Amino acid sequence: MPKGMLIIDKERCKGCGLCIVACPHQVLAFSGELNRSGYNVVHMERPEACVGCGFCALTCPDVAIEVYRERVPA
Amino acid sequence: MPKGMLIIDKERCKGCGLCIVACPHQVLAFSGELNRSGYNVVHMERPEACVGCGFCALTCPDVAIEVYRERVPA
Amino acid sequence: MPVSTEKMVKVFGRPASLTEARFTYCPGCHHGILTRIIAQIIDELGIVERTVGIAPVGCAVFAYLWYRCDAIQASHGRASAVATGVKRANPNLIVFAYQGDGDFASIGTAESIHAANRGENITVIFVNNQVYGMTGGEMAPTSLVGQKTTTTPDGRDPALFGYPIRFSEMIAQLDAPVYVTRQALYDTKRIVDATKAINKAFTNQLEGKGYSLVEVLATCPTNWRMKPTEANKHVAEVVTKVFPLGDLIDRG
Amino acid sequence: MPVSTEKMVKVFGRPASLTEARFTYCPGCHHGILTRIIAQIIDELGIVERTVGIAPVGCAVFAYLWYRCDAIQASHGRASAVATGVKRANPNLIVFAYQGDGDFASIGTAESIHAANRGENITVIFVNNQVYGMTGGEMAPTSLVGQKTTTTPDGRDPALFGYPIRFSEMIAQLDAPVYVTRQALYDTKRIVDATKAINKAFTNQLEGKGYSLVEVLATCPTNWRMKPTEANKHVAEVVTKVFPLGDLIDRG
Amino acid sequence: MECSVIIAGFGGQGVILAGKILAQAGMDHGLEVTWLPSYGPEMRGGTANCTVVLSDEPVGSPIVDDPSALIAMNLPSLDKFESTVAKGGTIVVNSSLIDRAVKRGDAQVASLQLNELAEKVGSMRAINMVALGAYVKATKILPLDTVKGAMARMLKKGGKGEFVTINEQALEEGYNAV
Amino acid sequence: MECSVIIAGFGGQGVILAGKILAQAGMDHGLEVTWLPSYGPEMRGGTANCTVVLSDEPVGSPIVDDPSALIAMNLPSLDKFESTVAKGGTIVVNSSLIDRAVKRGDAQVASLQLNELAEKVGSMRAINMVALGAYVKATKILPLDTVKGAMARMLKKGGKGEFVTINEQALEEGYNAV
Amino acid sequence: MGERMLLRGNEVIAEAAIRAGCQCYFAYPITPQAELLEHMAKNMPRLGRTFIQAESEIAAISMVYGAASVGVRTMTSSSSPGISLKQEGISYLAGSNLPAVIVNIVRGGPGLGDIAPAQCDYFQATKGGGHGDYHMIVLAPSTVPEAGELTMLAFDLADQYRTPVMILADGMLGQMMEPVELPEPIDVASLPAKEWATTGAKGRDPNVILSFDLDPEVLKKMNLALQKRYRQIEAKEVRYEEAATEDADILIAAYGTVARIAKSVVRMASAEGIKLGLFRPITLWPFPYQPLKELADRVKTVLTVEMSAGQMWEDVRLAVAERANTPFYGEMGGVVPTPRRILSEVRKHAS
Amino acid sequence: MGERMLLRGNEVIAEAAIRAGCQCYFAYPITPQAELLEHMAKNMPRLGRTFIQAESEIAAISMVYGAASVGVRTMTSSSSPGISLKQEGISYLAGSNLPAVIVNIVRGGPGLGDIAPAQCDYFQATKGGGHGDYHMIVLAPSTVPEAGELTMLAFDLADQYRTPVMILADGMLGQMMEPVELPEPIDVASLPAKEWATTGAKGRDPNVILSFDLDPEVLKKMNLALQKRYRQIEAKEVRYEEAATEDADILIAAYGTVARIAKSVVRMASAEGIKLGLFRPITLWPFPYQPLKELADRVKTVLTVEMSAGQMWEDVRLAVAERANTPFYGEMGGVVPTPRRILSEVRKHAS
Ligand SMILES: Cc1ncc(C[n+]2csc(CCOP(=O)(O)OP(=O)(O)O)c2C)c(N)n1
Ligand SMILES: Cc1ncc(C[n+]2csc(CCOP(=O)(O)OP(=O)(O)O)c2C)c(N)n1
Ligand code: SF4
Ligand code: SF4
Ligand code: SF4
Ligand code: SF4
Ligand code: SF4
Ligand code: SF4
Ligand SMILES: [Mg+2]
Ligand SMILES: [Mg+2]
Repeated sequence: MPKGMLIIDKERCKGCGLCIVACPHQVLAFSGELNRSGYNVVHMERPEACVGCGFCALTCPDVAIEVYRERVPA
Repeated sequence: MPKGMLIIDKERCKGCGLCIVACPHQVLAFSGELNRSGYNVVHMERPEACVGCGFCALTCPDVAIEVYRERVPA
Repeated sequence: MPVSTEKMVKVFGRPASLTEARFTYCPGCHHGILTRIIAQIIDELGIVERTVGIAPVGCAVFAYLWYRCDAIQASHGRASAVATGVKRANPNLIVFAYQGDGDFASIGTAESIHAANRGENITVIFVNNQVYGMTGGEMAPTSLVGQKTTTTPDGRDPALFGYPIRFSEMIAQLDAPVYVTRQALYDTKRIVDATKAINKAFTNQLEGKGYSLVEVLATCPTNWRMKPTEANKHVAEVVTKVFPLGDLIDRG
Repeated sequence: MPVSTEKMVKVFGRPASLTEARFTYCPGCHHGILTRIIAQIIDELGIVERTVGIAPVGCAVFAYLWYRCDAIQASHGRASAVATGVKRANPNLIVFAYQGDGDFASIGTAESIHAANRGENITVIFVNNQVYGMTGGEMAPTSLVGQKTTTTPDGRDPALFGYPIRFSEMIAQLDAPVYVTRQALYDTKRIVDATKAINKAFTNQLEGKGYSLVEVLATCPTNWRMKPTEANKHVAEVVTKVFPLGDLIDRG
Repeated sequence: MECSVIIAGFGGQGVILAGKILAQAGMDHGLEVTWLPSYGPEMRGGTANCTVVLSDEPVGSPIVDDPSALIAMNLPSLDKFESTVAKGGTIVVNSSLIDRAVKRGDAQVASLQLNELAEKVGSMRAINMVALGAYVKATKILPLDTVKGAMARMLKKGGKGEFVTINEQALEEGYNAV
Repeated sequence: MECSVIIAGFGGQGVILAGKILAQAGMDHGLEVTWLPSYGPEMRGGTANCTVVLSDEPVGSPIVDDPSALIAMNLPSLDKFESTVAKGGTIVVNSSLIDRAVKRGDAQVASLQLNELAEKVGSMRAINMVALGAYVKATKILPLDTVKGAMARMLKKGGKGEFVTINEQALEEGYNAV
Repeated sequence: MGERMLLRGNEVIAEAAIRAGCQCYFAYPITPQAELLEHMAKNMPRLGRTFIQAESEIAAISMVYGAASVGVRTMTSSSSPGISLKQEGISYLAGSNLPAVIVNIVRGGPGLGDIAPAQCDYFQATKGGGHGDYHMIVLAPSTVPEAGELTMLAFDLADQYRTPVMILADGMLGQMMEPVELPEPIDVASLPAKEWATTGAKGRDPNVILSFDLDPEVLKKMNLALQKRYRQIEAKEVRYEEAATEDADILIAAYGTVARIAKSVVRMASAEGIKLGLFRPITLWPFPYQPLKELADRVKTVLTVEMSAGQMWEDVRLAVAERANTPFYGEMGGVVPTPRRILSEVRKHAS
Repeated sequence: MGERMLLRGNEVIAEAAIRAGCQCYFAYPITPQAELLEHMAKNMPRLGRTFIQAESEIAAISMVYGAASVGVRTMTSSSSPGISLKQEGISYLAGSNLPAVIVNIVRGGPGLGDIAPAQCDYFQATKGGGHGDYHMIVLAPSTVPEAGELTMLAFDLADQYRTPVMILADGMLGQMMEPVELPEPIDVASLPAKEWATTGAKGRDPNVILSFDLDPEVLKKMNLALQKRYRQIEAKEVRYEEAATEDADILIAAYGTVARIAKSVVRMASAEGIKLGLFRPITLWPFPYQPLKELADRVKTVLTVEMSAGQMWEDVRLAVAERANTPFYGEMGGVVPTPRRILSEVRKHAS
């Protein structure tokens, strides 16, 4: 199981690509899928590499990304 | 004969007294005479002491003073 | 995909102070990042119920739509004066003005400087994207020498139009401001730094310290005619040369 | 008494560029000294036939009456913008704007800063008397801390009204200006220095060098409620502590 | 005779330019024309549109209650304008992005895969010319050559002469697809 | 009954205050009053003046075509206002500064050396009260005591209580000089 | 009612504002209203209220916009050129439904003009000097006591209708003194709460103050709501005064300072046997069209007298609609028409 | 006449200004007139003329004041809120007798409003949004070609009467394209010299540009001179268009964009047998009162149609003076009345 996981709100994503560059683990890429506004939205191309660091979400201008991380045993 | 001499335009003088203070040789003083605007105008109290340095005129906010100086032989 | 987050903890989500409204900004525009940061700090400080945001005229004109706090839309350039009116009328409110470079540093020059000079206890966010975004890409007072805009089609010629104005440096000449800083958003580190700076700017106000100004170097991919990623690079490599990052005053 | 000057030479007379009109200033007001200095420099440079003076709103509103050059009376605070219009329309003209501290540094803040930032090839004389003379003695942005004015009857309280603004220091932050200096008129030496500074500010323009600003610390005996001589002393001993004299920029 | 068309789509689909070219072509053809765009920041990201009126007498209103045609490049555009089209009018629909049918029964509909046709020509940016070609064919409002000429002149004037050929192909592609 | 007076002089001669005191006294006396000053920078250095109207019915115009009295503290004031005074009106002239006679034959003239009288009281600044005293005597418009009372109250309110006595003397000096 | 005091118009307006509960006052100096600032500078801080000498008239009106948004009573004042600078701000106040009081102590214009009394800003005040379809309630006092009364009324009307209200006076009214009895200060705590104000979104949805919507249909609705309110104001708030109108042949239509001068003229005319009446609008907007129209049916002539080139005259003619002659006499540049001068105009029309 | 080109209203106004010899243009960006700045930014420097993007609308109008003082042809442009900010400057231009051209591409108001076309700045333009007794000549083009013609005319009228002249258009006219043939550029050298301009006091007494005199009697004289000029303009420069008025029962009174839309309505109405005419003021100030009054004698109804709450309507009613019915139909907030909507209003009054 990957350490991190994202929920990307497709309708918020504007396909700017900033998250793709911000991700230190090359997790993200354009999906080729257009949303209702006509934007090419991103998806997790390599979900297994995600560490849940949240860089992508910090960078996203449209607050389209929620980040989840492995529960660390208390 | 004094080295310097002034022509003071009484109707321009507003009796501010700045020239009196500016004069390094205590030449000037209030005359006690009021002009048409009601100002107490200055005059040369000690004309003999004037060196024609022009400090008074430089200082006069109402350009009321003309300064003349001894002709220096060419 | 939600299934797979079942056993995970949410480490980053939409700040509670943000409404559900979608931003009207162009793809990749830094206005969005900044909006999120401000909301997050309103969350962190727990002040959403006493905050009043002043929306400018500019691409951020819709700012009143994004936050769950009260908001006022100010006339162009006068956000700092409006903020003054609000804060003086009710000092318990936390007031922030959000202003573009045209708004803050051109038409609003007098209001910006004199609010700072009075040391109004407010927080001003000054978004320097070196262009008039809203109106379609005209020169801003901060536009770089040589920058092509719709009103400088051959590039900004300093002989005709002067130099990019370093407004924060001018404000830093004043006695009253407690905090004046310049930040950027072109990578994660700058985003984290900017977040801290904005937190401080709000905290100063909460503590009654006085006027704080956070200038933020931002992109306008649309009017710069760059891809968002190129625009980020441009800020990092070119813009920061003219507008160096860092604190100019910190009397906190 | 003319008799006694018969054999003498006139070493100081009314500058030719001054009209015969009497100044409307109060007794001892520095506006008068400054007006004479400017006329003298117009004489010295021989430019009266190509000079256009911009009169402000303020005690110097009548400036159009004093000089034998063309003149324009500008709306309050906008003299630098009007000067810009004149100079751009006809660059052969020598244009100077004469502005009070309320005019230049309060309502005119934006126009003052942006004319400087564009590096307009004009000469600006900025008369800092720390008060609104014309309107009866209200606080100016330059009023000193504690100074009593009609709008600060208990003295300027920086917590409410901020600090005296050092506007020339702000202008000096800009890249375009060639000459920014602060002068005074409280004694003969300062008058001579100020005269040189103003000469330079006009000469810069004649040589096409760009924007020059001469700030002049002046008195307002009437509204300061001081005798003219006391007012001079106040400038020398108190005002210059807040507004230090000297050149801030000289890129000439 | 007065014809009017609303061309509407996403910001990037070139609807504004398509309208300009149509207006220019109308003018070249000796008609009176007006061209009216949606404008301002609302265009940003969202939908853009323009209205072109062609007439053989001076154009009264440049906005029209009931356009004689609609080119809908995306779904929001069809949703917004479908009902306004005059009875018997023409609707060009980009079925690549619009997955519903036109509801009205009283209009002449040309449903085309504009995205695919543009890709076929080799440039998604030429999608507007595909649409314009289809419209011209469907309405017979102007000779295609006049439109081609107007397009070529406008692109050249804007320093984009190198795209003339591909846009000609796009116009033809659309024209032939109807 | 409506009486009006213009009080005019140099900026420093206290004409504005004299008018205020007169208006206050009129009010204390139960009359309707208006007081209207010249204002703004024109006062600076130049001449200042104010107009006071006292009436037993509501005052219509606070500016008057033909004042029933004039107090001229200097020459420019006499020059400016002499001709406006109503027939049979009163003119108080400060002959210390005015070396010409009043030209009109149809007015009651009180020509006094106001400067000297003020000096006699011991304060040039009280010259306005000397003038006011003379005016009150010449016109009998109000009892002198009412004016004194108004003066005392106004000075005290302005924090200048220490000058009440000297100003009372000045009022009397003027009153008695007519 | 308090003590009868001799006060300047400017002071009375300032003091009345304070007694009406004005919490925040922002202004920039200008003659002939300097005493208004002075009074506020002296008294507001002592009451724990806000006085700011703003950096400009634009800053002042913008501060008013902020303070009004928060729901407090707020005011600014200026004179002609300064009021011109506030036009954008006034339009914003109107568009955002904000209550505020704006005082214009009018001086001679146009441009820098002079500082003498004038009425040449009537159009600006009543028709909307700013952009867009808006109105302000415009109150025109004629005496110093009335300046106080109308100032207090202005705050009430502003709150009631959520609209900017202007006091339109002139340099003479601002500078002159008359005896006044000022009413007791109101109890600010008793004023109705403003649910719409931006006082912090605690326990409610956020409040937003704005005059903006990019969708013309929405902006139209906002405008229709404004217009509806204007119709209510027109129906309920028209104020005017009549004097000696019962059997008048001639009517003077005048407001403010000129109207008070005209009252002397009515008396003078009556002494000459001329049946002269006076119609004095107190609200310049809404203008008393209907009452004037009715009067116009009964007189031969409505002579408008103004210190302007004939601005209210247009409204008079609109009301009269050729029912009577509508001559005009005006002074300009700060010249005040004297009673005698007005009388001689009246005589021209007394047949 | 040059080539027939397809151009936007904004571009045509800019280009016409250039061809009219505009030497200096100063403006601040605002939608919907951005293309005007763009055209000037691109073309003025290449012609060796002055383009400055000013720091604000106030700076821009002040620069215009400076350039006009020097005697060159000069222009600024903006849209509603920006024009409000220029009111003090416009009043100064008028008071100082300076020729200048000001373009207002009106948008929905009040306040920030929106950017859609509107006519809600009519009062501001025609009655004087600034302080003081002044007027501007206000020209209202109805089509893109006319926008060009009237812009060129504006410069001539400004110089002839030494007055600011406003082009009052709206967002639709600014944004739309129509075919235009622009006239050839004028020969700037052929324009009459301006003896009064501040070009340097060489061989003459100093020239002074001002709107100021502290003496009311002098300021009155300055005002009387202005008013005299206004009477001349009213006598000579009234411009309007009539369409199908000969045997009309109903008249639409409309200007600008609405008037061109109304032309379609005239045709539509005629098809229905309604005798509808159109009266289109081209000069909004001076307003064509007299011709409209004469027409009003011949029709039953004058229906004013505006994109406002009824601003020109006041002038229409002033002209008509109850000679005919004067109903009103207006849209607000940037909504443009469509031909069909206007027609349905017309039908209400066609008996
Ligand atoms: C008084 C006024 N002038 C001009 C405008 C037009 N306008 C809207 S936004 C804007 C400038 C926007 O630039 P900036 O402040 O830099 O904000 P950005 O859009 O770049 O974020 C202008 C000039 C206006 N609305 N009001
Ligand atoms: C728009 C406008 N606002 C205000 C005024 C009133 N006013 C005249 S002069 C002045 C300020 C004068 O102060 P300053 O510029 O310092 O000049 P000073 O008289 O001290 O030389 C003001 C506020 C005005 N004429 N126009
Ligand atoms: S959380 Fe970190 S690792 Fe995961 S996608 Fe985002 S940036 Fe990449
Ligand atoms: S940063 Fe946000 S908007 Fe941009 S591509 Fe990634 S998810 Fe989409
Ligand atoms: S010239 Fe010099 S010495 Fe003579 S009076 Fe003047 S200051 Fe004194
Ligand atoms: S400085 Fe000038 S004005 Fe002052 S007292 Fe001397 S001569 Fe008179
Ligand atoms: S125009 Fe520029 S600043 Fe405005 S939203 Fe788009 S990218 Fe952002
Ligand atoms: S008021 Fe002050 S600044 Fe003005 S003239 Fe008098 S002394 Fe000089
Ligand atoms: Mg910007
Ligand atoms: Mg000053």
